[in-house]
Amino acid sequence: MAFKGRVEIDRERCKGCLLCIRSCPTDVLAVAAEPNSWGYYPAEQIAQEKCIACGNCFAVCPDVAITVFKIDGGNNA
Amino acid sequence: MAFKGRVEIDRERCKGCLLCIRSCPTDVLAVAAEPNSWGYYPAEQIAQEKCIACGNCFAVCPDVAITVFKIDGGNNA
Amino acid sequence: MTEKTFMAGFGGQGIISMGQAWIYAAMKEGLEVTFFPFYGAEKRGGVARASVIVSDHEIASPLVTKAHSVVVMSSDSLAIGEAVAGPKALLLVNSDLVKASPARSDIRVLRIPCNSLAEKIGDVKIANMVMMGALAEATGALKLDTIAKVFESFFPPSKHSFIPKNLQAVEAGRRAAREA
Amino acid sequence: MTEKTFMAGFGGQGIISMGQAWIYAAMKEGLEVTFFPFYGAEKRGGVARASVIVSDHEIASPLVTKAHSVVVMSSDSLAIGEAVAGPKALLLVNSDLVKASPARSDIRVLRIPCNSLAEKIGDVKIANMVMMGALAEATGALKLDTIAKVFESFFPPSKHSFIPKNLQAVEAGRRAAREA
Amino acid sequence: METATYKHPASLVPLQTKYCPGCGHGVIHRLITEIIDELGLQGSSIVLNPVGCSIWADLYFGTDSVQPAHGRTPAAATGVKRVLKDHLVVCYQGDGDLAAIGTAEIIHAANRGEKFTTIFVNNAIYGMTGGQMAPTTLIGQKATTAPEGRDPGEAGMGYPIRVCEMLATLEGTRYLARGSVDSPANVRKTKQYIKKAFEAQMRGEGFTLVEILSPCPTNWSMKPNEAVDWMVEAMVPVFPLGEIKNLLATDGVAKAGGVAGTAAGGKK
Amino acid sequence: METATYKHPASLVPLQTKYCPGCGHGVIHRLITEIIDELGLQGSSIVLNPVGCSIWADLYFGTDSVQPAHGRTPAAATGVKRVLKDHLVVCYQGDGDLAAIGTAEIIHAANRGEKFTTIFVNNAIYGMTGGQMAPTTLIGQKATTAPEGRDPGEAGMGYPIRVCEMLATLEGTRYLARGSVDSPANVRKTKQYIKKAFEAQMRGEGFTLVEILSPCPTNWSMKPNEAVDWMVEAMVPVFPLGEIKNLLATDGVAKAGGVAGTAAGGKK
Amino acid sequence: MPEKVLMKGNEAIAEGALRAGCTAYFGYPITPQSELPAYMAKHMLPRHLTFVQAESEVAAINMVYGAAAAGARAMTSSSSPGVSLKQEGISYLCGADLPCVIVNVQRSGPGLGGISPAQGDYFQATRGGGHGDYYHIVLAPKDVQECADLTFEAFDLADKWRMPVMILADGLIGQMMEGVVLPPARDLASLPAKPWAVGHQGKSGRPFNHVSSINLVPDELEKSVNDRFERYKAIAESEVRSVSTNCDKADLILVGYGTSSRVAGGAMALAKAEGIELGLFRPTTLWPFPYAEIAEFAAKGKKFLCVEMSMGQMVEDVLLGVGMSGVSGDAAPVHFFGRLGGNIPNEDEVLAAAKDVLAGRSKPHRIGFADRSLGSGRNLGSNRSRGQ
Amino acid sequence: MPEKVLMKGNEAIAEGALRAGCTAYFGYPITPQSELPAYMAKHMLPRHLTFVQAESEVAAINMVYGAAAAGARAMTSSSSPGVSLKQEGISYLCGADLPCVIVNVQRSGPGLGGISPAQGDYFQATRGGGHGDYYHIVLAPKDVQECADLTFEAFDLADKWRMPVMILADGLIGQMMEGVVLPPARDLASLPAKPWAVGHQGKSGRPFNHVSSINLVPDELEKSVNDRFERYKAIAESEVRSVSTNCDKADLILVGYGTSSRVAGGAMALAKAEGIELGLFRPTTLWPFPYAEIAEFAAKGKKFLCVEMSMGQMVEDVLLGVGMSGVSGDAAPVHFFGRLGGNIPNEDEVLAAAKDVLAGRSKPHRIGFADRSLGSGRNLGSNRSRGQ
Ligand SMILES: Cc1ncc(C[n+]2csc(CCOP(=O)(O)OP(=O)(O)O)c2C)c(N)n1
Ligand SMILES: Cc1ncc(C[n+]2csc(CCOP(=O)(O)OP(=O)(O)O)c2C)c(N)n1
Ligand code: SF4
Ligand code: SF4
Ligand code: SF4
Ligand code: SF4
Ligand code: SF4
Ligand code: SF4
Ligand SMILES: [Mg+2]
Ligand SMILES: [Mg+2]
Repeated sequence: MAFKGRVEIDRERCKGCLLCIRSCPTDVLAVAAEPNSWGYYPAEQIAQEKCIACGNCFAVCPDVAITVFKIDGGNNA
Repeated sequence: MAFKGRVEIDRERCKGCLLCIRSCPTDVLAVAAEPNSWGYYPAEQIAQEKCIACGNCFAVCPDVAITVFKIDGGNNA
Repeated sequence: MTEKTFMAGFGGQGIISMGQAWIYAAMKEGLEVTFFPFYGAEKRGGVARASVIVSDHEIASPLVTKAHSVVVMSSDSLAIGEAVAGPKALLLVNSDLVKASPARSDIRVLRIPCNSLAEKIGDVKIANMVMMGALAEATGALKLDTIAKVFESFFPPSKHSFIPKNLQAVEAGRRAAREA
Repeated sequence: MTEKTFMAGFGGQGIISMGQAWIYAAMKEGLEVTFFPFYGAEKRGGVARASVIVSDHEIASPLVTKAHSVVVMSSDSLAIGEAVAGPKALLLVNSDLVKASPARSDIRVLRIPCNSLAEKIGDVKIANMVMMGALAEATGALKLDTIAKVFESFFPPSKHSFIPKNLQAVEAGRRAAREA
Repeated sequence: METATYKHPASLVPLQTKYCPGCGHGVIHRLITEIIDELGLQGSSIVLNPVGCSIWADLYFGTDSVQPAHGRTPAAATGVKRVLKDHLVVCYQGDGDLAAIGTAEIIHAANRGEKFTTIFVNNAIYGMTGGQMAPTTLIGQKATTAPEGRDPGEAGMGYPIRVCEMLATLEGTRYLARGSVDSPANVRKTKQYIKKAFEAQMRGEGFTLVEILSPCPTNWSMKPNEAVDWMVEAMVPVFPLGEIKNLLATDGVAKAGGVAGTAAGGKK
Repeated sequence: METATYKHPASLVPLQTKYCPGCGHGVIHRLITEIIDELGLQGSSIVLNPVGCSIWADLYFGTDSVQPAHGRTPAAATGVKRVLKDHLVVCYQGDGDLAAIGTAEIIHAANRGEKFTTIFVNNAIYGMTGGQMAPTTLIGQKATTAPEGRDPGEAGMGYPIRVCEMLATLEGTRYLARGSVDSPANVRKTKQYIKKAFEAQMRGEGFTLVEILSPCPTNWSMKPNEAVDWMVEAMVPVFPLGEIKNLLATDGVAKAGGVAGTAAGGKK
Repeated sequence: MPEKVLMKGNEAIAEGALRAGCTAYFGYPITPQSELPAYMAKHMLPRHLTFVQAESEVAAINMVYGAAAAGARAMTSSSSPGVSLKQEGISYLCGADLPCVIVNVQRSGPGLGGISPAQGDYFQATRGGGHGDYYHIVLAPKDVQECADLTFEAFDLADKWRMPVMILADGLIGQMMEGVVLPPARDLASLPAKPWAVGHQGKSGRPFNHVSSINLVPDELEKSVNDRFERYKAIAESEVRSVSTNCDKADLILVGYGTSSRVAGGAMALAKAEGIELGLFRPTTLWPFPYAEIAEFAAKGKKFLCVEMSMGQMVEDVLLGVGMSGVSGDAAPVHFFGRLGGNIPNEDEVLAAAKDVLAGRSKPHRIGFADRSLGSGRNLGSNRSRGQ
Repeated sequence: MPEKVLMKGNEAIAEGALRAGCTAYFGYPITPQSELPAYMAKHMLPRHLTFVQAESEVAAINMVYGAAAAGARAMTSSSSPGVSLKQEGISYLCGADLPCVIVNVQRSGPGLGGISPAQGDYFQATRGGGHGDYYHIVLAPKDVQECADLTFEAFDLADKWRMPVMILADGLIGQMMEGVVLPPARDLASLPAKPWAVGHQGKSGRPFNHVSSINLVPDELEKSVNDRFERYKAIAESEVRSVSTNCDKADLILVGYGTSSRVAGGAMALAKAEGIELGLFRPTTLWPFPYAEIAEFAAKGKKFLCVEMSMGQMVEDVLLGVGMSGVSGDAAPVHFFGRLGGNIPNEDEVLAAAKDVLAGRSKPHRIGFADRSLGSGRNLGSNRSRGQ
């Protein structure tokens, strides 16, 4: 059951642990090039369009820095 | 393996719990009529000759008030 | 009036309940009371002892050191009882169990055959109540005139059937003290 | 001579090892030393701070409150460093990370590009040693003339291969301070 | 149209936590608060946060909270729950807190069948105090107080304690499960364990505990991703995941699988 | 000619004990001292006697002794044994001492595999303090602090803890057995358990413990013979006798029988 | 007047607590206070109140912490070694400003010591045996009546000041029976609200409550301790209690609390019979200690004889009180008489010690110099048994 | 002269212990002393000495009890809340006359409080936070050198007097690094024999040894405590230590121990620079406390300003010392300046407080009346982190 989805990442909340990146099945995420104001290099979306709203990234994020949106009508079975 | 035996009971050490009496297979022991100086009614031998030196009385005596003797040559199979 | 009593006997002889009944009756007679049982670590055996004071005014130290009266229920406790007796104290001994005579000569000794009196009534366990009767009589500290009513609130209902025998015991003790 | 230094920076910037190296070198130069790192409960992040004193006589309070010299390694620690700076203090800032200017005007400021100098030598982690060199030069508190030998006993043998770079860093710092 | 399907729980205070990057406490906080939200219990939940890195938890849980002495969380939770019988009481503990100094307290709370839920965060180390050996530290794992690694031999440092299996021997325990936050799948399973436990608590069943394997990258001296890998490779074999004991009314058949295997643990 | 085949052990001081008539402590003292005699260890044995009725034990054991704080006997024994590695160290504990206040200490000594032997006297009650509920008190058994009997239900008094079964889940334990002094046969079996444990200790194997069901006629408000009967009828079914765990080098096959059964104890 | 009932001190403490509205008791058995938990078990369980026999004293005090945090009138009781184990918990309760009642029925120490009455825990009770800067109210009942009354009041004081209140008794007070008129039971609904307690947040809509003693920001922690000490000052001003008897007439004032004050009272009566006037000063609150009262006596040049069942602990507070008087220590000398180990001083010994002071035969007490007049009188409290 | 090495206070304590022949260490982690067990683990395990991370502080102190009973030089260390948990064990050690060394690297309380340096456990350390009448030696190092030296000596003192010796440090002393010259290591074979210890009875043929603190016979227990207090008296006479600096010249003497004495020393130097003479009195032994020295100063009419990282604890001992002087408290007033909660007083604040005293601007310290001059200076020890 995969949907079309989108994630938002709170750059300032993110501590750059990168656990979301490894857990994304569709390689939506990667580490950003610029640090946030804490000095951490946060995760960012590099392939937003591939997101299937599976919530894996959200599940493992220790800092609840990610919000996952399901795009309605975006079901692609 | 029963032997001929004999028990000695230290009247003053005995606290009259009577546990030895119930554990003697040959009813050698009974409670004495006179209390010891602590006020306890100690166990005493009423049928010394029936003793088979099994050590049951000794085994259960909480006050180690009993000594069991095996009488040599007293084996009676 | 202040009556300081020291009670001693073999554990299990009802020293504690004697002391409690004594002060309970005293309280019902409007007196101030205090009762301190020396508590030990051994569960059975050993000497049971209690400091017991009844008074018509506030009681200072609850500890009896120079007793006005001493109750000795067993042979074991004679020495300890004598040591606590004050000058001219009254020493009540359970003559059934205490055969030896006190060493002190400056005190008055009353010998009460508590056990045999109690057995006569039908229960050796109420020897302590015999002694209590004797103590009241000999010291005059308690009147015990309402003791029947007092026992009704002292004993839990489940034990009320024993009250008559206890009353008999108290009475026997009083008589024995009068006659001794 | 007593040089009271306050060191501050972002956790992980080597504030602690800078302080330790500083007092170790001072001790080897025959000075009395004391070093107190403020310890917190957070494991990562937060500002790392230390009170560091070297002196040619016994040191009383190990706490630096009116610092002679202040080392500020990150922008976070500028305010805290300024607050501790004594009158006419010397403020050494890591100009690569601290872009803001100090608010106080009564103190002398030396801007040392620790990170870029360290990176030039090949390891940004030795930015702290650059700063230490600058501190020695600017305060004159330490001679650092035997620093090569000192590093040999300061670093465990497993880290001896890093000594040359550390020496270069110290030297770069001294030069930067002279030139600043 | 978009819907936020995975979002910050209402019962979790929107603060940057003081935990290190990659620390498991954060995920676990989220799971707890999500369930509190789902059960509608925010206004009648009390979290007891221990002495350990999760000493900060009361900053993050949007509920009433009580912070007791190190290891005594189950005792304090007993006091709280006995007074507030209709509240959700969550006792949050680390492995030092629960399995070392607080051993007596957890065992007796469990044996009494206290009706609160313990969330036991097993990161095989003392996080807050900087990496000392915990009762759950693995054999050979290094710690500041086991510089050459935990050695049950000559040094007599003992073996990793399997808390769920030990508590399973107590009749007061109704639900004991072990989850992990290493992967999305295990995070989701762990959430189900916690939810079962909370629901059982609100039904008034006996003692419930969910142990959660959780990374401490800082004191394991690993990067977060290495830490997660190490959990899977090294910790899970010693601390098998699953429901160790389930005697819940709604769950039908009792499971006590994990225990027999562990009894012979001495041979592993 | 006569020979005294059963006589007062040399290591037992010939004193009238302060224990009540029919108290199990006396038999257990005798067993321990007999084995010390048999192993020739009187001059190199140290008994740690707990706070409990056996506080008197140091009067009776003809060996050096150490008397620690209530429940901390295993901790103190750890200190003693780590210093005197070649000595026989016997840690004597009651059920209040071991299974209540000293829970953490026994579990961790066991888990560390401390090389002393614990003699655990389970009389299902606090003897010395006058009959309060112990962790091993049976359901329904009366105690001054459970005047209507132990009630694991509303009163939340918990269940009798099976110490051996709980300790069996710890890898540091090598030998755990449960005996009883109700009958001559069980007294003899118990002696064998203790002897195995002492021998294992002297060989330097890990943690050994012998639990012994023991009557407390005084606080059970029974005559000694009634007390012994009650032990057999009421206690043994809850605390099954036998070797609960035996991983000793000399005993070949490991037994861990008791444990699996207990894990599902919740249903009993 | 309500009827007098006969009770042990331990039972009167328990009943006083129940009538004050104690709904949560947590304890661990220990002589000589075991009647207290037994009484609680008997009377709380049928009423569906919380009675828990904890696994240890440490657990018990932390259960109290939880129950108090949840707003219950909570209590624990123990005796000396058990109270030592509660020290961390007491420090936490004080640090988190939680009200509760803690009973110590003292026995003789140090270590396992004995089980007979003693007063060796005065320092621990009044100086905080736990870590950090804190105090809490300490009440010392002298008889069974006060066991009931002071315990009853203790719950109110605890709630009023948000702190633990300790009842410091001893084995004699606990085991003794006397007549007592019990206070009427509190209506639970009438008890003060506790807006700081946890629970029912949703219903009330208040912000979340966090019961905690941690504060890692030094300025904030310092402020919270300073604020607490402001409260201590208010307590010292309003709650200090003591009883003086005959102190005006006498040159020498006996000072004692609890059992010792009873014995001292007996000695005072004996003295009177001999024509000697002695005073008796009894602090009822050991914290706050009635320093000002002592200072006033000292200013009048009174002599003091402290009577304790210890090697001399309260005597330090008397010395500190004298130090506040403006007169030198020599002008108001403080003497000490102590028995311990389970020995209870008796009236005669105390009278003898008082006569020694009056006759100039004894030296004042010197802290740290151990110049003590310790009796070696007859032992009545002995538990020696036959055969040993 | 042996080489100076750079060490943390915690490490110096550990190394001092090892050199003194400590062969058994038992501890439980707690900030700010965790380097101490880590150092012990690192150096004891390879040498096959006994290092055990105990399951708790309670277990640790009881392991010490066992190891000390078996004759080892044994040690434990902790910080404030952990030391509270050891109180029962310490009372037992004192009651059983067992030597050992106990380290308290104090942090701020009460309760969980903070982890920053404090001196709030003075009462606990010097008055026996545990139950019953007992004392033990308390040594207060002021620098890393003394951490090593006093710990080294502590083991000798413990064995000599058969009692625990406490090292009372604080988070600053423990975490601070300074140069230190380490004492030469003791030869284990040279340590004093312990004929009272358990073990090897068979070989020696001596009677059985029973290490115990119980005595249920009051007369006997009383005697044993009295005998122990005779020993205390001898200790008070022979082991009391303090350092006075410039006290003759000055009217006002700063009194402080450990960290506070360092800060006071700094203030003294600042004062001198301004032409003001201040004295500094530093007790090195907190028990026995140098009362006689204080009394002597008081007799000369000196004023005192106690500096502590607490709400005022040692100040009570200074007051007691003044009370022994024969002059009234007004003639030798005792003032107090304290910071706490992890705040460390600084030289300037102390100097300012001293000037206030000299100028008559501040009132003397009143026990129980909380008339304290508490600064509210800048906070340097804060652990506030960004974002919160
Ligand atoms: C009585 C007491 N002892 C020790 C400590 C120090 N301490 C704080 S947290 C902690 C253990 C932390 O480990 P854990 O419980 O595993 O939690 P984590 O930090 O790993 O989440 C310790 C020992 C304390 N605060 N109080
Ligand atoms: C710290 C502490 N708490 C409580 C006690 C009181 N106490 C003495 S013995 C005992 C328990 C006795 O029970 P158990 O261990 O089962 O031994 P038993 O007497 O039954 O043999 C208790 C609670 C104590 N001495 N010290
Ligand atoms: S929701 Fe799933 S697909 Fe989308 S970014 Fe997260 S992990 Fe990747
Ligand atoms: S898991 Fe969360 S904190 Fe970690 S990198 Fe991804 S968004 Fe950032
Ligand atoms: S030895 Fe056996 S037969 Fe003889 S008396 Fe004893 S029990 Fe009876
Ligand atoms: S078993 Fe021992 S104590 Fe009991 S009656 Fe027999 S001889 Fe006496
Ligand atoms: S130290 Fe470990 S447990 Fe603590 S916050 Fe950091 S990663 Fe988490
Ligand atoms: S009370 Fe029980 S355990 Fe104690 S001596 Fe008596 S029978 Fe034995
Ligand atoms: Mg952990
Ligand atoms: Mg028992």
